[in-house]
Amino acid sequence: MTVETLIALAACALVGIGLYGLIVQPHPLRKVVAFNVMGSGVFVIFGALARRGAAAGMLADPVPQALLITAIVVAFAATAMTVALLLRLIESTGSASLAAEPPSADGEAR
Amino acid sequence: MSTEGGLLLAAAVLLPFTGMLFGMLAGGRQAQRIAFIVMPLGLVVAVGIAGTWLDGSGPVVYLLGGWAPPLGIALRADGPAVAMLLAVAGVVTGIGVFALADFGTPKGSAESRAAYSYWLLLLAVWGSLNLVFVSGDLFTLYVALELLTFAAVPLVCLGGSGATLRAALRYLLFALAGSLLYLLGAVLVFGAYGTLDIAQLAQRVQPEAASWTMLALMTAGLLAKTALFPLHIWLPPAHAGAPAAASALLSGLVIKGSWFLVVRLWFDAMPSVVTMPAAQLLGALGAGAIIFGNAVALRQARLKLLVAYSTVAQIGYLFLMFPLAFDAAAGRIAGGLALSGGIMQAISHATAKSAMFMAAGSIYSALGHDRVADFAGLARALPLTVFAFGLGGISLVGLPPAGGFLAKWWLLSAAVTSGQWWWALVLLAGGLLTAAYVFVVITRALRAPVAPLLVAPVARYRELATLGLALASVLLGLLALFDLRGLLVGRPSVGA
Amino acid sequence: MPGRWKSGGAMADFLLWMAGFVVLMVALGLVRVARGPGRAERMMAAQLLGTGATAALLLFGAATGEAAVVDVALTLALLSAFASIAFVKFAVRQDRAPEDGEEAG
Amino acid sequence: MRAVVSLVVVLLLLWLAVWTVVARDAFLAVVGFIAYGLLLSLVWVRLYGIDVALIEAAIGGGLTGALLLGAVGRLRGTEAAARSERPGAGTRAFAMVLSLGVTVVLVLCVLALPEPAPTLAPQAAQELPATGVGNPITGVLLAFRALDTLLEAIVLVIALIGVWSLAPDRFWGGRPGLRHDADPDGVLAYFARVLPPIGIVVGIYLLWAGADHPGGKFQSATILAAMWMLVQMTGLADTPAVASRWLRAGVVVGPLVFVAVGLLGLWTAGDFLGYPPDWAKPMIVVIEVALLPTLVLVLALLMNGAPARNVKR
Amino acid sequence: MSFVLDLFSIVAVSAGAVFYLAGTVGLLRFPDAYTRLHALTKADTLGMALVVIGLMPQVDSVLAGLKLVLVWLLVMLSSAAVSQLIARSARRRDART
Repeated sequence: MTVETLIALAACALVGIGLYGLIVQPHPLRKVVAFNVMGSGVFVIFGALARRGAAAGMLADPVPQALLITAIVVAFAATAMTVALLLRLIESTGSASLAAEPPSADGEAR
Repeated sequence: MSTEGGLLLAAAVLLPFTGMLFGMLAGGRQAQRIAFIVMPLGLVVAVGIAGTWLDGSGPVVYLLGGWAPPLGIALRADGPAVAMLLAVAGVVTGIGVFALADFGTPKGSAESRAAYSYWLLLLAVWGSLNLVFVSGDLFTLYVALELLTFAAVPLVCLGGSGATLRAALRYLLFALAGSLLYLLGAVLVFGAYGTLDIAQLAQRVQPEAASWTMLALMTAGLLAKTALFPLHIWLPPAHAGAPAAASALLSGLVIKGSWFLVVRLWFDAMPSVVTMPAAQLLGALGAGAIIFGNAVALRQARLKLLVAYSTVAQIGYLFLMFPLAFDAAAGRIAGGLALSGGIMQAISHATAKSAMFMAAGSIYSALGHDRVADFAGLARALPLTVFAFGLGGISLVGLPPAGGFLAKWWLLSAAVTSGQWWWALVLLAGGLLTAAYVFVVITRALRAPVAPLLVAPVARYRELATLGLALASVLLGLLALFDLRGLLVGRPSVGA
Repeated sequence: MPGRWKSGGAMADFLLWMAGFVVLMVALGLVRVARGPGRAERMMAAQLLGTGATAALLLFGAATGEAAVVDVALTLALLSAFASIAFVKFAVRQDRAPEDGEEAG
Repeated sequence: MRAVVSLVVVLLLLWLAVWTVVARDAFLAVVGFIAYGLLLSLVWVRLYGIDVALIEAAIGGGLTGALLLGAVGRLRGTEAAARSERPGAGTRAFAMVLSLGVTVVLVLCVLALPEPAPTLAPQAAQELPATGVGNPITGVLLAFRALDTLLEAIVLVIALIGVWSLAPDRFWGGRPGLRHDADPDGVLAYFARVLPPIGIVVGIYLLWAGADHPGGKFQSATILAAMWMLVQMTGLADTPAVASRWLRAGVVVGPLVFVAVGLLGLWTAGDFLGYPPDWAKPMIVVIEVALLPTLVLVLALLMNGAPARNVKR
Repeated sequence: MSFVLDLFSIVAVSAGAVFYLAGTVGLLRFPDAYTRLHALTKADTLGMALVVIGLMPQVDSVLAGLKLVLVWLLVMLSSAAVSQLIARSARRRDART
C-alpha cells in the first residue's frame, strides 16, 4: 500500500469520526469542532487523490489542490458564522440547546 | 464552445452579486435602491436567456475565460434551468415589492440592521440560485450551495429573537453537514472520472458500486438541505419564525436550489447510475413527506406554521417525479412527462408558497397574531390578501387551471403510463389533505366576526404584490395551451 | 527560494525519523493538557505543540526535499505564536473572572 | 521504512481526531483540534500540497483555533446544561454504526478508484504558459477556474454580511466583537508590537512568491489577518465600526476589481474572465493585489463576530 | 566536506531531538508549574535552535537560510513572551491559594 492510500484511508476514518461527533455531541460548539474534523477528512481524501494524479513533472494534480484552498477558506467562513450565531444565541437566551421548543410561543412572525 | 448569447449566463449570476457588493458599500437607503435597479435588469437577463435558448437548438453554453472543461468551467442552461431562471426572477421581484413595507428605508432615516441585511441577502440568494441553475461544474455547485446557505441562514433570524436564532443555528448545522456530504461525493467523482464537468461526467460515468456511493452521498447531503422528510425537522421553525418577506424567499425559492441540484445529478450527471429501487426510495420519502407534512399542517393553529408544514408536504411532490421518470424498459431514468411535472411543480409552488407566506405576513401585521381560530371577519377586512391566499391554495391543491394542476396532471399521467398507480394514490390523497387545511383557513376568514375586527392598515402595493404572485401561480396552468412540455425538457442538456 | 534541499538518501531517512520522533514527543505533551491541573500547564503544552510542530515540519520538509516547506514552517511559527496569545488571553480571562466568561481580559 | 513515520503521523492524527470528538469538555476538544490542525499541515506536506499546507497551517491551526478558543471562553455554563442532553445509548450506538458504515463504504470506494489515477496535471502543464504564472495552483485559481475564486470572495463577503446581521439592533453600525483592554503587564503589548512587522513582511513575501512558487493571496491574507487580530487582541488598536465607509470599501474592492478585470478580458480577449496573450500576468497580479484587502478584512472581521458595542462618541 | 556537514547535521538535529524528549518528559514528570516551565523552555529554545543549526548545511540558498533563522527567531520571541505570561499566571494562582 502506498503512503497516499494509507493517508486516504485514514481520512475516510476522519470523516466517520467527525460524523459521529456531529451526531452525538449535543453542544453546538462541539458540533462545529466535529464538523471541522469531518471536513478535514474530506479535504485530505481530495489531497490524496491529487497526489495520486502526479504527472507531467508535477508532484500532484494542481486542480484539486487549488479547489482545496477554496474549500478550506469556505469552511473557515462556515465555522465563523456558526460561532457567531451560537454566541448570539447564548447571549440572547442563556442557553445553547438546540432542542426544539414549541415554536408557537414565538411572536416573531410578521 | 460557447454558444451565441452565452455571456448572459454569466450576467445572470454576477448581476445580483455585483448589485449586492455595491449595495454593501453604499448602505442605507441605497442598498434597497440598488436592489430595485437589479430586479428589472435581472428579469431582462432571464428573458434574454430564454430568448437565446428558444432561438438555438441546444443548451446555452458559456466557457468562462474561454477555458474548456475539464480544466475550465462551463455554464449551461437547458430547458429546466431556463424555466427556473425566469421563475426566480419573477418571484424575487414580487417578494421585493412586498418587502418594501417591512424593510423599506424611508428617506432621511438612518441605516437599519434588518433592512440593510435583507436587501443584500435577497440579492445574494438570487445570484446563488441562478448559479445553481446554470453551473455545469460539480465544485462550482458546491460553492453555490455554500453561498445559498450563508445567504439563507441569516434571513431566518433577521428578527433576532431567541427562538429564531435557535432555528437558524439548527438550519445552519444541517446545511453545512449536507454540503460536506455533497462535497465528499464530488471529490470521489473527481478521483474516479477525472472531471467535475457534468456533461463530461455523463459520458464517462459507469454504473458500478463506487458511482452509486458517490451519487448516494451527494443526494443525502442535498436532501438534508432540501428538508425532505425525515430530514425536515429544521424547516418549520425556521420558515415560520422568519419575517414574512424572508419566509417567502426561503420557502418559495431557497429549498428549490438544492432540489434542482438533485435533479441535475440524477437526470443529467449520472443518469445511468440511477436504479429503480433508488428512485422508488426517493419517491417513498416524497410520499412520506406529503402525508406527514399535510397531516401536521392540518393540526396547526397558527397560519405561518401551517404554511411551513405545507412546504414540508409540497417538497414531497418534488420527489415523486423520480420514480415516475424511471423508464423501466430502458432501465434508466429519463426526462419526459414526469420531469416536466416536477419542474412545473417547483415553479408553481415557488409562486404560490411565496404568495401564501406574504399573505400570512400581511394578516399577521394587520391582526397582530396569526391564530387561524380568530380569523373571523378577515375576508372583509383584507379581501385581496385572503383572495390571494385562496388562489395560492388552489394551486397547491391542484385545481385547474392552476400551475399546480398542470404539474399534478403530468405526474399523474406519468404514473399511469409507467404503471406505477400507487404514486397516483399518494398524489390524490395529498391533494385532499391540502384542500382540507386551505378550506379551514378560508372558511374561518369568511365567517362573520363576533365583534368588529380591528385591523392595522396594510399597504395596497403589498397586497397587490401578493396577489400578483398568486395569480401567476394560478395562470401558469394556461401554459398548457402551448406545447410547454416539449420546451421544458425537449432538448437534452447533455451530450451531443 | 526555488531549488531543493541538498539532503537525500540516508540523510533524508534520518531527518524523517527525527521528524516523526519530535511529533511523537509533542503529542505526548498533550497528555499534560488533559491532566492539567492548571491553566499554566495547558498553556505550556500549547506552546510546546506550536514549536514542536514547526520543528517537525522543518525536518519533514528537509527530508522530502521541498524547499517551500520552510515557508510553511514560517507560517506555522507565526500563526502558532498568534494562537498562543489567544490561548494566554483565554486563560487570563478565565483566571480573572472564573464565574463569568463574558469579560474580555 | 519511511512509511513507518507516515504511519506514526497518521495514527496520531486519528488519535487526536477521536480526542477532539470525545473530549470531556469543549476546551480540551478545541486544544485537541489545534494540535490536529498542526499535524494536518505535516500531512499536506507529505501529500506534496505545499500551498494547501500553507493555508492549513494558517487557518486550521491558527485562525480557527483562536476563533474556537474565544468561543469557549464565552460559553457561560451552557456546557454543563448540554451534558444533560447527551443522547442515550441507543442514539450513540446508531451514530457509531452509521459512522462506521460510512467509513467502510468510503474505504471501499477509495480502494476501488482506478489505477492509474485520472489527472488534469498534463492539461494544466500544457496551458500554464498562456497564463504567464509559474505556480500551477495560481494558474488554476486565477485563470482556468477564476470563477470559483471570484465566487469564493463573494462567499466570504456574504458570510460577513450574515455575521453582521446577527447584531442586536442597538449596536448596528458599531464595533464588532468585545472590547480588548490593553494588557497591564505589557508583555503582550510588547509582543504585539514586535510580531506584526515580521508577519507583514512574511505575508507580503508569500503574496509576491505566489505567482511562481507556493503561496498567494489566501495564505498571505490569513497571516495579515492574524497580525491585525493580534493588534486588536492586545488592545493596541480597536476594531473599526461596521458603519465605516472605508471598511466597507475595503471589503468589496476585491470582488469588484475581479469583475472589472473580467470585463476587461471580455473586451480585450473576447471572453469574460479571459486574458489576452502577454497581458495575463499583469491582470492576474492586479486581481491578487485587489483581493488582498478583501480577504484580510473579511477573515479578521469574521473572527470578530457581530457588532456588539456602540462607537464611542 | 559533504560528509563532515552531514555528520554535523546529524549530531545537531539529534541533540535537538533530545531536548524535545527532555522537554516532554519534564512536562509530564516534573512536580510543579515552574519546573515544568523550565523543562519546556529548554525544548523550545535549545531544541529548536539545534534543529535549525543542524538543517543549515542542508539548504542551498541564502534566502532559505535566512528564513530558517527567522523561524527560530519567531519561536524564541513567542516562547519568551508566552513563558513569562505563564509564569505570572502560575504565580497569581499560587498567591491566591
